[in-house]
Amino acid sequence: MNDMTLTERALEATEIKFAARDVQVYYGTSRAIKDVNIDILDKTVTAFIGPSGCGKSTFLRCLNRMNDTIDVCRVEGDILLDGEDIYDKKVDPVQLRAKVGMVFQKPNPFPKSIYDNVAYGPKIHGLTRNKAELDEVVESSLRKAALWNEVKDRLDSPGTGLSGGQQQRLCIARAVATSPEVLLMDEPCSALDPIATAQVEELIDELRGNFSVVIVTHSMQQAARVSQRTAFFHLGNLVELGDTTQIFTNPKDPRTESYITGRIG
Amino acid sequence: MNDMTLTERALEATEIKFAARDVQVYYGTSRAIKDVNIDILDKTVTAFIGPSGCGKSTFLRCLNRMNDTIDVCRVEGDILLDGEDIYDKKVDPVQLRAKVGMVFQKPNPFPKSIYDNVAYGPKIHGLTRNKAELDEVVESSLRKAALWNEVKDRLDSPGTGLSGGQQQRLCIARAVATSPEVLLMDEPCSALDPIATAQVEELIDELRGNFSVVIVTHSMQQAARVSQRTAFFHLGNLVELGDTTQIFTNPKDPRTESYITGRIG
Amino acid sequence: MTAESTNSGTSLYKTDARTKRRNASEARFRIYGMAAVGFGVLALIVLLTSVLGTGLGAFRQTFLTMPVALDAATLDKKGNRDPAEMAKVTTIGYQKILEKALIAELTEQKLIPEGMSAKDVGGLISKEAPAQLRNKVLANPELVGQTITFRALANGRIDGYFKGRVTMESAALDSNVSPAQLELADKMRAANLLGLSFNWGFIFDPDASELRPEAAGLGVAILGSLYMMIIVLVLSLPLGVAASIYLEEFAPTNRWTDLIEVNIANLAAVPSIVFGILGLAVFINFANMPQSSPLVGGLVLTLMTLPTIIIATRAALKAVPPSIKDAALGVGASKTQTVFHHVLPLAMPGILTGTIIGLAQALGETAPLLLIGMVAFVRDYPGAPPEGFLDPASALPVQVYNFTQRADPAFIERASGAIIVLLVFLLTMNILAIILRRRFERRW
Amino acid sequence: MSLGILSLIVAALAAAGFFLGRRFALAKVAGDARRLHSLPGYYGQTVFLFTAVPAFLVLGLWLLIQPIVIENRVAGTIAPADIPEGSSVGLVMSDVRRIADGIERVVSEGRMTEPELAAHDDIRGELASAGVALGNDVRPSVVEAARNYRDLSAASSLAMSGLVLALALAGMAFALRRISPDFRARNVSETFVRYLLIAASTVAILTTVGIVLSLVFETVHFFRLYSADKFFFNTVWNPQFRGGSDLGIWPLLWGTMYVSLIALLVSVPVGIFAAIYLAEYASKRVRAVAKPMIEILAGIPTIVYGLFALITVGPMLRDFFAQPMGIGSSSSSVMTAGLVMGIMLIPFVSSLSDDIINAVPQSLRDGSYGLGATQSETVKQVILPAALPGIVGAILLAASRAIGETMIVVLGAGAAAKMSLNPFDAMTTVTVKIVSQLTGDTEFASPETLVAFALGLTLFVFTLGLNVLALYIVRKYREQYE
Amino acid sequence: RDQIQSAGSSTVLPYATIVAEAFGENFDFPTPVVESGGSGAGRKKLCEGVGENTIDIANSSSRIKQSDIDNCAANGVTEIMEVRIGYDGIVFASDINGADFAFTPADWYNALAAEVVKDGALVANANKTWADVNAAMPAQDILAFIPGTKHGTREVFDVKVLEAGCKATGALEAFTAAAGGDEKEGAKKCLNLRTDGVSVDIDGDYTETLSRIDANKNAIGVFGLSFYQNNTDKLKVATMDGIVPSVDSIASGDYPVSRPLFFYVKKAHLGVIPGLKEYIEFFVSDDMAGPEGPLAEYGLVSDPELAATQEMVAAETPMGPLN
Ligand SMILES: Nc1ncnc2c1ncn2[C@@H]1O[C@H](COP(=O)(O)OP(=O)(O)OP(=O)(O)O)[C@@H](O)[C@H]1O
Ligand SMILES: Nc1ncnc2c1ncn2[C@@H]1O[C@H](COP(=O)(O)OP(=O)(O)OP(=O)(O)O)[C@@H](O)[C@H]1O
Ligand SMILES: [Mg+2]
Ligand SMILES: [Mg+2]
Repeated sequence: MNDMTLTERALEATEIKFAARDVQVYYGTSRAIKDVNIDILDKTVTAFIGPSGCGKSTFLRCLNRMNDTIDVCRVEGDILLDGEDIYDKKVDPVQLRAKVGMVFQKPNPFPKSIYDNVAYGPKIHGLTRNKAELDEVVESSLRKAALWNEVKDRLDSPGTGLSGGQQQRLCIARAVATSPEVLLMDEPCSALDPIATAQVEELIDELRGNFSVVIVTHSMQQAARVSQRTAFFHLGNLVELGDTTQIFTNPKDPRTESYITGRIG
Repeated sequence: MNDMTLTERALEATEIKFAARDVQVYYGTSRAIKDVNIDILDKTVTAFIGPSGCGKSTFLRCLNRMNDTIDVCRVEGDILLDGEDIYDKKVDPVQLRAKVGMVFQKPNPFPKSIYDNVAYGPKIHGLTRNKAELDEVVESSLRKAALWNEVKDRLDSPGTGLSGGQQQRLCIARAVATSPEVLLMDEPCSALDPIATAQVEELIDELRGNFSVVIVTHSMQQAARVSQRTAFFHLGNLVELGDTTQIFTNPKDPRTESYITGRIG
Repeated sequence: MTAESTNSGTSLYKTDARTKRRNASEARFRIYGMAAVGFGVLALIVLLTSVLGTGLGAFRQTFLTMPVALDAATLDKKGNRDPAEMAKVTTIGYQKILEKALIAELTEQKLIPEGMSAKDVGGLISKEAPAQLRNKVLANPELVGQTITFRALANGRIDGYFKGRVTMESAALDSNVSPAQLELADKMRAANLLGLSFNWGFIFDPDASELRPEAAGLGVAILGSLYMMIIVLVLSLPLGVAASIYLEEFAPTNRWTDLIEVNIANLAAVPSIVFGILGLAVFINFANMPQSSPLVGGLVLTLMTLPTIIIATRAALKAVPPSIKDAALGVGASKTQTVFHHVLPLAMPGILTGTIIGLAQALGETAPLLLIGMVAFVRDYPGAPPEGFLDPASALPVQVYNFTQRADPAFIERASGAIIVLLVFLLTMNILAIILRRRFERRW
Repeated sequence: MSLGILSLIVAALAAAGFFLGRRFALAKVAGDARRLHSLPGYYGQTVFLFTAVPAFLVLGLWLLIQPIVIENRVAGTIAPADIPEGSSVGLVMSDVRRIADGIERVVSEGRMTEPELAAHDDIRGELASAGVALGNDVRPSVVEAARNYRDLSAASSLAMSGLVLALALAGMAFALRRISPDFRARNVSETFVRYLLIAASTVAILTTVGIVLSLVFETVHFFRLYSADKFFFNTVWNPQFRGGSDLGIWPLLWGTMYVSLIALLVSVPVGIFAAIYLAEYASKRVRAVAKPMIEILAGIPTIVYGLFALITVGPMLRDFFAQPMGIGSSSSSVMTAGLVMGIMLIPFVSSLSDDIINAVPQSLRDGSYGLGATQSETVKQVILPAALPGIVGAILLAASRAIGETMIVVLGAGAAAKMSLNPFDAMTTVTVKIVSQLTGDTEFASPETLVAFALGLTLFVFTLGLNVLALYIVRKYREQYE
Repeated sequence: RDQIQSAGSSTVLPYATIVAEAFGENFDFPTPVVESGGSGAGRKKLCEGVGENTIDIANSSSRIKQSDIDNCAANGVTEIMEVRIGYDGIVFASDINGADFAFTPADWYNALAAEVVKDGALVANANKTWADVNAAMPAQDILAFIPGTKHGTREVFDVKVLEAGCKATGALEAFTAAAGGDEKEGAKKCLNLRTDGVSVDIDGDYTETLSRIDANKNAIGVFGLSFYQNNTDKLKVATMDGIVPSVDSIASGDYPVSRPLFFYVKKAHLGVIPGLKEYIEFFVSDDMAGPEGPLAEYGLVSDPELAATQEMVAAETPMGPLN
């Protein structure tokens, strides 16, 4: 029903990056995402909030078709990136994912050196012309992810030998290094201390200048700090989507309100 | 030098659970933990805080000898549990780990059903006499970890098919199910929404009645909420250890202060 | 959602040059993979068709059917039907009876061509037939004096004629068969005296000498291989897995374990015949076990298979992610429990693969058996286990090897037939493993 | 008591011990297993192990030592005068053993008692009728020794039965006594299991020792007949019937390496690509069919491959490659054998690698796809490096098989020992020559036959060197990843 | 153990199996087990000692050697019976559709030897076709599949063909002269074959040679007479010195290339292993090894002195020292 209004808004706003229409996601027979309609704007940070297991990650993974890798997972409905259906036959998921980068919920560094972990994306996309440029990209990405100081002396040691938070930042650096147009971040700061968190939030803010960022977070404060728009998911439904200030100060849906005030889980 | 004073204190306080003396941990040649002396009290929640990569997980893993599994890792110094050196030749690490349970930083469910994940510990420790008791333990553990409602209909589906936060709670349930004397929790709420977090914190509080809990967290608020004592680590050193209120209101060390106020990372 | 809204970057629908290149290389890579699988499957198909093409014939055989008068005067001179007395008449005597019976039958049907000697006519019957008849009569002395309908194997060349191996032209050159005999066979076939039918004997009968390829079967070899595989499976799988578990999960990394590791890798490279030398020295000469027995064969093959299973198992154990082990250790499982409850099930596919490949190799191996006396002509079936493990027996690959060495061209088909049986044996052996492996296969 | 019955009794005792142990443990805590240190099953397990293992161990040791001890004692009773000209105590002893064995049979068949038999004047004939072969006629002193031997054996095996049973019972009692709620049954039985695992891993060492011992004796013999210098440094292999052969190992080693190299050049790329395809690309159904199919390749007897090489591949290579290019006219060549052997080795590489690739955690793939990598890039740069140790193992296994293969080389590459670079030349390998020299018609004690042992030992040392090298390289390379 | 065990030469194997099979059928004893594995290995096994887990009979395509006898004696096997069962003819044959050949040993020597006499001097062999060797023969490329040095057949080929040819062409003389009159050294030189792929050693058996001829139609192979007789539709046999090989021409001694076949019995096992005596008597009986028997039918050249052998077997006479 509110499908109509959302579509209209999409037509008005030229800077819509992602538009999802009636998206359903099934794991086998169970439906994890129900009828989700959402517009994600360009040059904006959108936060997904909601209780654990409500489908945030699932929906996020739809946006760059990472769900393709799960056998039992099935996506219905349309998801448009810049007006183009990303589930179209013609679309190459590889190109899509180059545009839409992702940081996963569980840090998953490659069993390679720290340097190679970060250099991996630029190398496969041919973003640099020579070793010096590559070094530069690696350094700047690690700096952006607030990891450079900790690892600059051991770029050759394996990425799997880092602490949990360091691994998470490594994954952020890895995603940033490919300079995607959209960055999907699934709880990027969950294992980070406040200072590192602040640095990553700074990075997100910086990225917003050119790109669109979608961030899943469990911290209302963080959502309030970094995002311009917030989407609240509950039991697979997109309950409410709106300006962050509005959502946090004046939620329309009673469920949103009770979640924000800490009453439902 | 302050070794003396600490030892004296240990003699006074009867309720010391863990006592660490001059603990050094090396990964190969690099030293990750330097000269740590710490007492962890029984029936208390101790929080470890500190910037990412400072050695919190490393030290935590020393407490139940999970470091034994890392080839390059070497531990020096003494760690006493109830006055007995856990690194003694005579100590069976298995028994130690049954007493000292652990929740890891990255959720690592077994590739088995949810039920089997939780039932595994009670089964190998022979904690239940029959299937009914086991069912009960599984249910109560899942309830304690605030996961029961979400998974009660699919106890037979694989634990690896859960969402990030659900996996984390599953691991908490798994650890709780063996009723350890000490529970080490490495960022147990990092992937949890506020409500689930509150539930886990409640659980921690409940456990404190009988057991000792050590929790690593990046959230000052959480540390303040759940813990009675807080230890601050920095670059492998234990900078300060004290009552939580004291640490947060009146830190002695300037480094602690700057961390808490958000100045160093 | 208009199409012109593509302000940033390129359209997803159009692949850019670099992606095209990458996709092309992706496609190439995929094609290489497909080609590799295709190559393997193709090779298999080629080999199988050639084996099946030549080997299926062995399962059908030409038989003669005729009435045979069992003349009491020749078979039981004393007339007391005492088998011990009757045993004095050798197969040569029975051969004459069969020859006579055939000629009588053919004369009656007016089929014998002009000028064909009795010996030539008798040449149509396999040399195995007299022995069969003799056994039949000795088993049931009351038959003497009666006329029975007897089904006899036809001579291998005659059989070859109906399978296309022998032609009129080749028979003209062949010293063992004449075109006249083939013409006679044709007539007999028309008269329904002779025809092809399924040959159970090939599967159940023992081997036969070079003079009667048509009678050669695989019974003893199948039993021998079965016995050996039981021993190999029972010993090598637990031993191999146990050794791998120790080396991969428990052993400290030091010189001693390095030594064991190199040793195992090196054992895999030891030519199989050297294992035969070892078996001869250790099991037969030192431990005084009997020659040609499936027990010794099984032990030798076990030693030969172990490295394969160990190498595969270790690789599989190594691939189990450490986080799973951590999880188990963290709830207070002992190392042993961790291994047996979590690591081993996850490593199962690799272990089963190693077992499949190791057993396949053991099943098809001849060289080590050469030295322990199993490459032999054995006609008596080994007994039932466990004593049967000590009786002489042959093995399927040995039978293949022997058949390929024999002069009579009829053995070529039998060699391929034996290979078919061996492959069926292998498949039945593997099916359980393959099903199990599919159950254990999963990603985490 | 026969060995079988004795073992059965011990096994039964052990099984009973298991249940008793369990029951005991549970009884100690009034059925509340939670008060036990370990699970009740572990208590049963310790009793089982304490009952069975020492008993069987002693049984085995006794069986090994008994003959030696008895032999020595009996041999001591044989007067030097009783040993015939040109014979030895050992030979007389083997007669003693056979006679003792024969007496046993005759007596057990109930035909005669032992004293009757000893007094019999045709002992040899009597024993022969019982199926015991004797080389010479029997002298009374030997019969006496045999009777002595028999008595000792009987006494000894009685003692053994008693000891073994007593040990089993004692072990059981000991283990049962130790059971208490605090008894660390799990640790005890796990330590036990650990020792069993160690024992299993020493089988490999024992096999190696066995191989070396069974080769070294004849090898020494060979080097007495043929100079080691010529064996190791001569480059001609040309055995002759009447001596004067050239037996240089180099052409054979060269052939071995050449054929194996070609085989690996075929099987490794094909195998790895097949593994990648099966693990990463193929649908479940294709995989379920194709993998077992390719595995059949490992089970086809090598003689089939040999004939395939001889009849199909060899002439084809000759007619389409070698002859048109003018580099050879032989239908058997290293190329032929290598190609066909490569086909045989495909499953060794593909199936094992496939399992390993499949075991690489999905999160790593996700990480790579998430960065916009194509599947092939993911495979090449993330999965293969992660799976490398296992894949190297598979390749080593394939290489090992290539070195050890006989039939394909005989039929595909020929029997000519040659050192040539031309892959279309006929050559041969060490293994082939081991088999052919060992099974040939030359007399056994000649260098032409004994060279097989020297070849075997040299190849053993050679591959050992290669394996050490491989281990070293793998270690060095792997350090980057773990 | 209740069955007879024998091992050894693969040339004797088919004959042994034929006898074993008939023996099993007509006697109340189990069928003997016949292993292959080579004459050398068979004799070695025979000499491993006396007793149940050693074999009773060694089949051999050549006479036992002194070293074997010594080995036997050292292991307590003092009495061995030597039984000659007949002769094995060795024939030269080519593809059935190929040209006809009539050889002499000299032709073979000139075709395969490393050095041949040309115009009175020793030169490296440069003959390409059979016509180069002997103008009477077709101009077909020389390609010969001869038994590998592991085969007993090779020894016969060496002695009866190559050495004879060496002598006939005068090469032996030249070699001996070159070796300073050492005849033995010269004779050894006769056996050096060319290594340019013209002469191919076959380590497998005759079936392999046959398959190779199938793949190389212009090749000539060396076969046993019995093998040839079973494959007369595929092979064309060549004459040697003008004689066509056959059972008769070999028995009469006209055809030069043949050798005796033996088996050796461990006398200590006689009367001990059930049926052993019966088996060896049956083996050499006229019914089996006689000129009309199945062995001859299969291609064994019956021994003209079979009667003496039968007597020897009946009397259980052990062999004397080698002469
Ligand atoms: N397996 C390992 N090998 C080598 N170095 C390691 C390993 N694990 C951790 N380290 C290093 O030891 C230091 C302490 O790591 P640890 O995991 O204890 O940090 P932490 O305090 O838990 O950080 P976080 O909050 O990010 O989880 C870090 O510098 C890390 O890089
Ligand atoms: N691979 C899978 N197979 C089956 N069900 C799955 C799978 N992954 C997720 N689910 C289920 O789908 C639902 C949504 O999961 P999702 O991971 O999207 O949650 P989430 O919102 O990201 O939660 P969290 O905050 O805990 O990460 C959950 O109920 C979960 O159990
Ligand atoms: Mg999630
Ligand atoms: Mg940590």
